Amino acid sequence: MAEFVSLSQGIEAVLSDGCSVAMEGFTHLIPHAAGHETIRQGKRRLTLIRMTPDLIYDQLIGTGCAQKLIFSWGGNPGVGSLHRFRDAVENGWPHRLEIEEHSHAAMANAYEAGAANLPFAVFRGYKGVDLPSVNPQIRSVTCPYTGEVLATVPAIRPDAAIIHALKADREGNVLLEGIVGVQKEAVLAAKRSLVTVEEIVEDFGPRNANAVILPSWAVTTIAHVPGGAYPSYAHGCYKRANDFYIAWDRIARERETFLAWIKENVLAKGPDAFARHAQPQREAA
Amino acid sequence: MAEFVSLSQGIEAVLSDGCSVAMEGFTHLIPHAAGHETIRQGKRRLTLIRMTPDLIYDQLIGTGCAQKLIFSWGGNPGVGSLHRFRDAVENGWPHRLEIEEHSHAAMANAYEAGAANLPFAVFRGYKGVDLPSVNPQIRSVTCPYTGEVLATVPAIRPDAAIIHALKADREGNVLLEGIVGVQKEAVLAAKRSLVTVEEIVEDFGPRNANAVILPSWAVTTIAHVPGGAYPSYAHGCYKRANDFYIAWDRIARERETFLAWIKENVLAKGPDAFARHAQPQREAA
Amino acid sequence: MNATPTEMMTIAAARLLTNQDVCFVGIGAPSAACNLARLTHAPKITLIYESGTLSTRPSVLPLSIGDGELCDTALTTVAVPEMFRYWLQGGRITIGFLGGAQIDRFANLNTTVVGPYDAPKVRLPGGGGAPEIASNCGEIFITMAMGTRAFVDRLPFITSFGHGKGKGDRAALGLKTKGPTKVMTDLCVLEPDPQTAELTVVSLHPGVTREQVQAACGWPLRFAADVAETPPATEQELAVLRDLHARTRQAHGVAA
Amino acid sequence: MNATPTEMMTIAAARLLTNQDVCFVGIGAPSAACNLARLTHAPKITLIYESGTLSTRPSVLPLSIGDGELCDTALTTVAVPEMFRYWLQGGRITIGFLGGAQIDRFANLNTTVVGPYDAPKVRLPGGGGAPEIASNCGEIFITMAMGTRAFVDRLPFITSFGHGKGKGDRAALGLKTKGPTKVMTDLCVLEPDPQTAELTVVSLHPGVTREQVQAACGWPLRFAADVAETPPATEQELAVLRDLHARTRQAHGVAA
Repeated sequence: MAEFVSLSQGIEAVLSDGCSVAMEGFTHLIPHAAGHETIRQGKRRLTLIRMTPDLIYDQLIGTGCAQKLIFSWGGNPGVGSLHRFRDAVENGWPHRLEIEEHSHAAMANAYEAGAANLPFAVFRGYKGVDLPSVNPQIRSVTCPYTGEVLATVPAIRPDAAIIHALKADREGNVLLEGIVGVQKEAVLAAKRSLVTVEEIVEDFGPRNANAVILPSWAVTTIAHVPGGAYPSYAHGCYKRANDFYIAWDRIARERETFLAWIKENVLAKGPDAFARHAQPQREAA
Repeated sequence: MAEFVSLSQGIEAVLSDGCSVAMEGFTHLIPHAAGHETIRQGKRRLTLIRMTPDLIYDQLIGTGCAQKLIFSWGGNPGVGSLHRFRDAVENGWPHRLEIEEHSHAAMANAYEAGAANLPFAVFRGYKGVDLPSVNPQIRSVTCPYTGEVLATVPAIRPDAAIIHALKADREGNVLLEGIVGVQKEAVLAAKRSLVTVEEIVEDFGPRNANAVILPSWAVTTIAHVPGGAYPSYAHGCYKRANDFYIAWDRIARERETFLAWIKENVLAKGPDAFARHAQPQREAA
Repeated sequence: MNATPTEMMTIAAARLLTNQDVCFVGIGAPSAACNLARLTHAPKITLIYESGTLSTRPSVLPLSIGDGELCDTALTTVAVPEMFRYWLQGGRITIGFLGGAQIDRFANLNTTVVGPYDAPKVRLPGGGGAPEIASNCGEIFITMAMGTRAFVDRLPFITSFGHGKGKGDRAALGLKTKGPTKVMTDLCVLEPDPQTAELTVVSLHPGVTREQVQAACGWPLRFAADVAETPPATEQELAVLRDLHARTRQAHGVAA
Repeated sequence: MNATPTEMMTIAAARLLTNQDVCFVGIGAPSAACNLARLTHAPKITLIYESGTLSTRPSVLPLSIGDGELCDTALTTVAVPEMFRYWLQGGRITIGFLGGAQIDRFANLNTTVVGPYDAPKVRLPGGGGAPEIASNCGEIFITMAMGTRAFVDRLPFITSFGHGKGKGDRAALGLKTKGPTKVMTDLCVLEPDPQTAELTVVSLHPGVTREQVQAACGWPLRFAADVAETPPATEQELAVLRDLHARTRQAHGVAA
């Protein structure tokens, strides 16, 4: 059964130096508060797994938490580059970053295979492109019926998965709704998991019979962190802070401004700093 | 875009002699009215695909529509044997029935692979059992990363899929809820599809963001057949007619009683006969 | 008030279950046993039916694996491919219940055919979920009424793998799960012998003799050094079980 | 009122879309083009974003592939593995939109690196959904602003496959989809030559000369025998597009 913990307890419980972690959330429900706590706890040599590294991994990479990145699209959506990711890959700052690069289809299939306890996934992909020549993990199998050669990717089986969700109930079941991405697969594929949630309710109440729910017995720890997805969003709670995504381009472009921002907004703060983002927002004029 | 048709037009549109068809519904939402119409139209040499052949295929087999059955569990749930299925396999009545037998896990994976447009599915199964020795379609692949040998099954890609659903909207989108089985996969895996529905509504209205919906452009034809799942059930509309499942054992045990029942209840009736089952039922005393 | 043999089988199975278990439940005795456990000593037990219902809490016993009651009382209901991929193959089920038409001394099961596969004397329903339940659940509990046509010396067909031809056969196939650890019958409880994996009588239900058990089994049965007597059904166990069956009859209009 | 070059690119793309199309939409010009089509001549066009939103009808343009607006106005939203397996690989998408940092004369695209992969001069975001969009959609429309750093003689890295080294290369890889059939730029529209698959200018936007187009391209451009003039933007097209952008700015507080 999932255990209710504080965010700092949750990160301590699921992460250790050198482990692999998937912090997932496809635009929606990105677990930013958990990323900040990881930085505060000074975790090192992490293998970071995520389809879209996004701001959350830009911060972890720039603060030196990461040894390796497994990913499929490393940009600031709608804005441009992830400057800390680029600085690590292009200049080795703050240290060399090993990368294992896939396509979205490959990563999505790899999470699905991980959740299904399979060692690999099969899909029709990578035809005619250069990625297989630089990533030896991209291999193939031959269909035993048709002879067609299909691409394979190793299943993603992280030591830990961290996601943000809308609600948990008192028993520790977790409800997702909206753009659900690969979060359920990430949790099921991982050895242990931390779910930060906007809200803890007595009972989910009347709902669609096929609602996306992770049962308590499939989750390790749950921490109540309202606003914990900011600047990503929580459907029905608060909107994506597009202005912050744009501002991040300036903040992260230079090492100094980045480090100053981390010092002020991550190291000097705690999970409670996220709560104000959970307040209903004014519509932009 | 899905076309709205009568049930008889729908069966004519998606089935032809010699084609393969998956009529799916896992206990819930079994398309019985469509099965009856198939018998009335006298379709022949069908390859019938279904995880649990159930009463619906017992009727099609007993009336001589089937050449081959692809299945994973051929019983009358909670009651016992499917006598028409047994009579065909054990005694070749009304003619020889070819069978291709899998496990549920294999069939579920095979539908999933069909929906995903893959030629085969990989799963961890059939360890130490005899089925692979009598079904040459059960093969294996070796994981290119771990060397583990895993079972494979050919994807199910039927000529037609037929399912029953709760609602369609005016645009021809189809809503499922409750025990959804492999119905969505069956429709997506098939070349053409017929969905019989309890109700046609203007709009589905407010709903869970992740409701199980087949978009109009993924469905071929839709027929309005209230009660069309009877003696199976439609969640929130009417309950499973357990007494009929029990009665079927007596009806189908002998060829004569079976044929008399078919004559009276299928050949002499039309789809409208199902409408009375859609009426709210008394709770059994 | 004495338990019938079938009630005793169900009660013996229910006693093995705990609040920590996640059970893959089949219709019939397994469903009765799991729900009896839930309504007595294991209120937090997690029940899963292969129709996709996760953490379900039916108030009456379902007649089929996909009754509406299971969905109505479930935490959520997933599609069947997901059930077999993420939940069963995913290794998240601690206990799977199985039964069958026939069992052999190493707890292999047949639910496929009697006679040759291509020209069967009796065509049984087939494996359904059983082959992968048998291999992917943490351990397997079997419930079956005894009789010489059911407990047979040699299976015509292995539908679900138990312990093969004896100790070590599961490991040789790469299986990491325990396989059948208990067989609850209407007469006794059997367990695989720790050395050989052969089914061995470990307890006799109240009033049952060794001779009765042997007479209902198609191979020479082994008995444990200390054969216990299964503790008789308590009043509470019987009352809750009979009440569950009564409610089920009332709801369905038929016996469960 | 004249269209800007970027507006002309978007409008030229929108005109190609019909009510029958099922489009896999990316952020930026593709999203603007698809929604412009939906708000003008193709109200029933089906739009899909890779975040899982099926048949979505946003009233403002999303800033990311997973904006709440897309989910709020979708028929339903599926998990990302399902999106890539059932819908994209499933072969249900008629048109995929792609862009990229660089394109070559056979419409192959690079969005991965400039310079060597292991020691890149510029590390670009990578492929994301593009490699399998390029192979699994019925056909591909590319929208890209021209320039000699974007339209290059030789790609350092092929992220998404277009026509390889020319006609027949797709078929040789077993691809049954058409690949890129149109490239809409800010200056002109190009199509693969039916014989060679080399990109060929088929129409110039109003006021644009052949010399301007050649100057913005890193290889010697081929022009079709009959180079048309792209019909100028109509007042309706421009009004709807600008209104869409204005609403988007108002909703997001920033430019889309």
